Amino acid sequence: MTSDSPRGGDVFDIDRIRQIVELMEQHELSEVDLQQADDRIKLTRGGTALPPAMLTPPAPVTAASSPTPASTPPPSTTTEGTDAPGTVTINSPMVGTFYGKPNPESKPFVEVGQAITEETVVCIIEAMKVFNEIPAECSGKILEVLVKDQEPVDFGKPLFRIQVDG
Amino acid sequence: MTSDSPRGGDVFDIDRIRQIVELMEQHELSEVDLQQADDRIKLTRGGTALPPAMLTPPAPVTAASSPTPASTPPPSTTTEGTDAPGTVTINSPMVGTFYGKPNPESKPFVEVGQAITEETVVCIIEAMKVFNEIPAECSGKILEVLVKDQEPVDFGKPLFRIQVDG
Amino acid sequence: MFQRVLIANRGEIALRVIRACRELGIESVAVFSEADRDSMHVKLANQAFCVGTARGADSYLKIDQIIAAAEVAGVDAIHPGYGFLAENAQFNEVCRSSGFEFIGPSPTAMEKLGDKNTARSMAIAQDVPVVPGSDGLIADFDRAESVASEIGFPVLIKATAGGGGKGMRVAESPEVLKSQLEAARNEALAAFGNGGVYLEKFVERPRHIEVQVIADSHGNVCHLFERDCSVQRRHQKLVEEAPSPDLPDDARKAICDAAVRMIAGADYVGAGTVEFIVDKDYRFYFIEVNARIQVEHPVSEMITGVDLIQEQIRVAAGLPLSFEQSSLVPQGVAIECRINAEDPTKNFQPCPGKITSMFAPGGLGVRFDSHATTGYTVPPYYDSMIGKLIVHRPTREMAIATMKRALDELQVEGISTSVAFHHWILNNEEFLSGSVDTKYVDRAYQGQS
Amino acid sequence: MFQRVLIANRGEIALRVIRACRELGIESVAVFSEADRDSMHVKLANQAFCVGTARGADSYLKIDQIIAAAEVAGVDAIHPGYGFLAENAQFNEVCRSSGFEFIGPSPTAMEKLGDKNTARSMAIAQDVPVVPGSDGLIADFDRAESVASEIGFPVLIKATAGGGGKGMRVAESPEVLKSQLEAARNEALAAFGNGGVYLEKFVERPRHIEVQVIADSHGNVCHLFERDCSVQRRHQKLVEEAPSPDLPDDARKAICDAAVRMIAGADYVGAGTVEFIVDKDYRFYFIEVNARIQVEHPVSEMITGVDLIQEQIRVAAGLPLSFEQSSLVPQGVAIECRINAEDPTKNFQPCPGKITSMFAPGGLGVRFDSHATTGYTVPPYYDSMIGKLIVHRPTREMAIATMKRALDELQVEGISTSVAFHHWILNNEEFLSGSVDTKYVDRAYQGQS
Repeated sequence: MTSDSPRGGDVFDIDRIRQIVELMEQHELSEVDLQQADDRIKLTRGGTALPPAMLTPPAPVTAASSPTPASTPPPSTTTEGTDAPGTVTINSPMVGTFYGKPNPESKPFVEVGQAITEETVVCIIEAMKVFNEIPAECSGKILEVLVKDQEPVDFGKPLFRIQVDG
Repeated sequence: MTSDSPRGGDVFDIDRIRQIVELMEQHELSEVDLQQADDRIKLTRGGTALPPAMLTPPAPVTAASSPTPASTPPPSTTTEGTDAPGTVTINSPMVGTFYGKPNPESKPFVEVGQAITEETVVCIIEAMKVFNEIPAECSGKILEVLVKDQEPVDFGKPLFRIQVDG
Repeated sequence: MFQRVLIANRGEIALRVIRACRELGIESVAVFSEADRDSMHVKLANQAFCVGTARGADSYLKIDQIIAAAEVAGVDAIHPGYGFLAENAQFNEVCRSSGFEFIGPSPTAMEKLGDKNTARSMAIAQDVPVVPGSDGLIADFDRAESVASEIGFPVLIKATAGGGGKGMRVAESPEVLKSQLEAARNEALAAFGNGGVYLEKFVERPRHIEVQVIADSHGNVCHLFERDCSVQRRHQKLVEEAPSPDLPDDARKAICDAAVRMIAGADYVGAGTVEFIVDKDYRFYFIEVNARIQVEHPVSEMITGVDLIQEQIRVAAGLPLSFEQSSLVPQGVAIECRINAEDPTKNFQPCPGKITSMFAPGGLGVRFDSHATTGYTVPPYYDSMIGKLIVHRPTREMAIATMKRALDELQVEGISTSVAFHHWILNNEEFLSGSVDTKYVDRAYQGQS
Repeated sequence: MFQRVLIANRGEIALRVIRACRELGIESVAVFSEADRDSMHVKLANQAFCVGTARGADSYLKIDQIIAAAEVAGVDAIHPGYGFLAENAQFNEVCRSSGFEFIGPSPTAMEKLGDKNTARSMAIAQDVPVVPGSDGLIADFDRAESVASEIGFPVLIKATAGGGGKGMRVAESPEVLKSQLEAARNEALAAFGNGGVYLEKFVERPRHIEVQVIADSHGNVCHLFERDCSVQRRHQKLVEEAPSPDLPDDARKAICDAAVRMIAGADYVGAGTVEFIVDKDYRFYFIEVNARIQVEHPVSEMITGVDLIQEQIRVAAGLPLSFEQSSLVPQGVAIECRINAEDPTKNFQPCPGKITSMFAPGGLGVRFDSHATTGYTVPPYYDSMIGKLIVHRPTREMAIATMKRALDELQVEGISTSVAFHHWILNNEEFLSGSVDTKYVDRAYQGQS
């Protein structure tokens, strides 16, 4: 689930470590653990880590079909630490099967590079025989599709990475 | 413990390790753990992460009656991290009962402020009906008596704090 | 037998069901809320699906999300555990209509037994003694007055949809009957959206004794003897034991047989508990049936050696029970202490938070069922139980000694637990003599350690 | 009864004794080396004394320091556990002469049974079958040759002071007798400072079956049935179970009775184990007596419900056993897997180090005796066992299923453990059929997972 992995290269790079440590200090982080394949950077400060409940969860961008509009955190919480500023993810508002296309023959709802508005339907998630159209709920550009067609997804699963406008 | 020791050659780069340690001290990191493929650097400050055997033990100053002369670490290991430089502790070489005086009526073997030589008997530890005279094994000045008369002591228990000569 | 089972629950009971599945060679599928992402039941299951945000209403109670997970995972059956959806007849129905076996009784049996008033009538029909009272709901005050004078004061006013003490009132005398009746009605209406209440004789100093029963679809109904759950605080069980420390053999036989009759007459398949109150003369009265597995089921497992969760799964799959009544010979004494993240010195106020260090007790006769471990954070969203400490020894005296040392051994740092209460009760004369009634703790315990 | 007991040991057995003391209301006093300062037995004891530096020879084997601690703490008795000083007759003697009860047999009994040759003569005197061989030491090669030809090849050459396979050699034929004899002598001399060896018939495909016995000072000698410890690697036990998976009732009765005769004839007070090898026709031969508690004692506790450590303490205090032979009825099947900090894929190479995260298994039928927990560092100075996983279920099939899932559940991160080996053996046909002999693992296991 953690998406903050080093951009490859030499994990022993002191400058990067210093930057991370300064980040930790100024942001009161108790631990940083970065890994990618065999690469790993883990830094710990002081004693206990924050309880998960207090960590920012991977939360859904509010969607019409969201089961929990009330408890949906603000969109900003879907910004990912290591991403360039202004990028968010659209997360699944439900458990189900992801469909990138309206039907097997037709082309995908959206493709990488495509501009989207809040109303743009980005995919369908099928659950209990119901096909739920998922609107983007934000406007910008598709940077990446994070799941494969017909892949099972659960609540909060990141589906698309978006470069938001402005 | 072998898993804690880096294998790759350049992982041993002292400069880098020193830099990391400086970062840790200056930023109060408790642990740094870096690995890449088989390479790994893991540094931990404080806590219990170091195996006890690798910690500086409260070890006995060699005494004639020491049960373990062979395994007795050098006196330097009795220097306590928190002490001013040049102070050491004389630790109990055995389990027993501490006596600060040769007998209830007489005055203590040594008192705070008193100068001692390596041969000075600083106390008696009674074990199995045997009264073992404990020599200072170092020369200097008594700064503090750390145990009460007739207090039970176990192996390695600090008995006196000493300001060593020179 | 099933290939794959989804567990619609969390915490220690999710772990308990995973254990049973593994031993039966069944794959387990967990569901979890975002607050439980790092929880042990998620780690130990073969698959796990996040079904919503932290609050139970947004995750573990989301029927559509759980069914969707069951479909995506392709399971054969769903185990509801206890609490959450375990006694929700609608969920039961949806599971079955979606093509998943529900590991529990039919929705009909669940509904009938779930309604106290219907259950009472069924008990009477099966010749199971019930507390004298209004056979049916109390329409108005006049009816209440006549019934009360007939069975005699004090009388207990109970909500027909009630549970956990809500909508329950005692009227000591005719003067307070009206006010208590209205109080009960309003409380019931608020809590259950159903203001129906009934009257019964108020049994003083009652002990809570329940019988573990399990039935298969081949007509076999067996009991696993009784549990004494009289150590309660505000109707919440804290310590349970089997067998009851004070029950003559003839009374034991009578109460167990009554429980079997009750279940046999309810067209029931699965595990269930028939609850009774017992007075000082060992007269017992039917209270209710819990149509699910219960928190305290391990004490019955310990004295019989039967794995109740495995049997639940077997009978749900249409297999017969793996044992016969005659083969069950209770061995020794088992006691369970519920370890809650609560501070007994502060009126059992819940204290969620991070467990900075934990050591689980071991040794002869000790069983510790817990999802908690060093580094686990007890979330504030769910019930506060972090584990169940169970002991099993040849005698009650030995069991108590083992429980005391296991409680000493259990180390939980970073949060408060109910251990201090358990030390108090295990050293309490009333408890040692086996004469604790269900109100005793409320009368005698004020946070002593 | 004793007021305070010192435990001259470490690790899980120190914890085990502390548990027994607590349940008996006895204060426990721990001793520890500098390497064990943060160990669980130090935390759980009422008092603890550091007795030296890390190496066993500098701490747990320091008789003078341990006695000094006993004096300072003012204990009544000393429990030696197993290993370290447990079978050291001199320590036993010093304890008693210093005024402390030694929890174990008398120095004389210990010494006599500790010498294999003397023990063999005692067995013959008690009509306990022994492996045919030289009744006494082998003076020279000629004597060896005549004995060998008399009992027939292959013959086993064993050191009289031996143990753990040291100074043990098999001579398949007359040609290799001389060379093997010398090899055994030299190895024995180096290992025990005693080159005395004897000959016996080499039993092929032997199974290791031992009988748990305990005797009080009132003339009562009881057995707690047998344990099968045939799953060994290089003479080190890895898995033990009770009862034996393949032993007819008449053979079981005969072997248990023989063990009782052996102990009854040795003027013995305390717990002990009489070890036998058993051939394919269930003929059994006496091997040796372990005059102490053993690592694998829990499997006997599980099937009998008897707390062996508490009984050890009782009889050492002069009390009679708390049970009679006739009251012991074995229940179900118990299996123990030794969890060692070893890498079975790397020839069981020990791997001490820090346990970064650990989850102890729980649930029905599971007992986990361990001093390890998250954050514990396994020191390199002592044996590598970090815990014992024990299961107890009504049948062997159930016990194996429970053990498998408990092994899956046990999570130890930061170091390697022997769990992979246990998965292999629990799925092994020979093991499942109960026909594993003491050489099987050495023949069949090459680090499979």
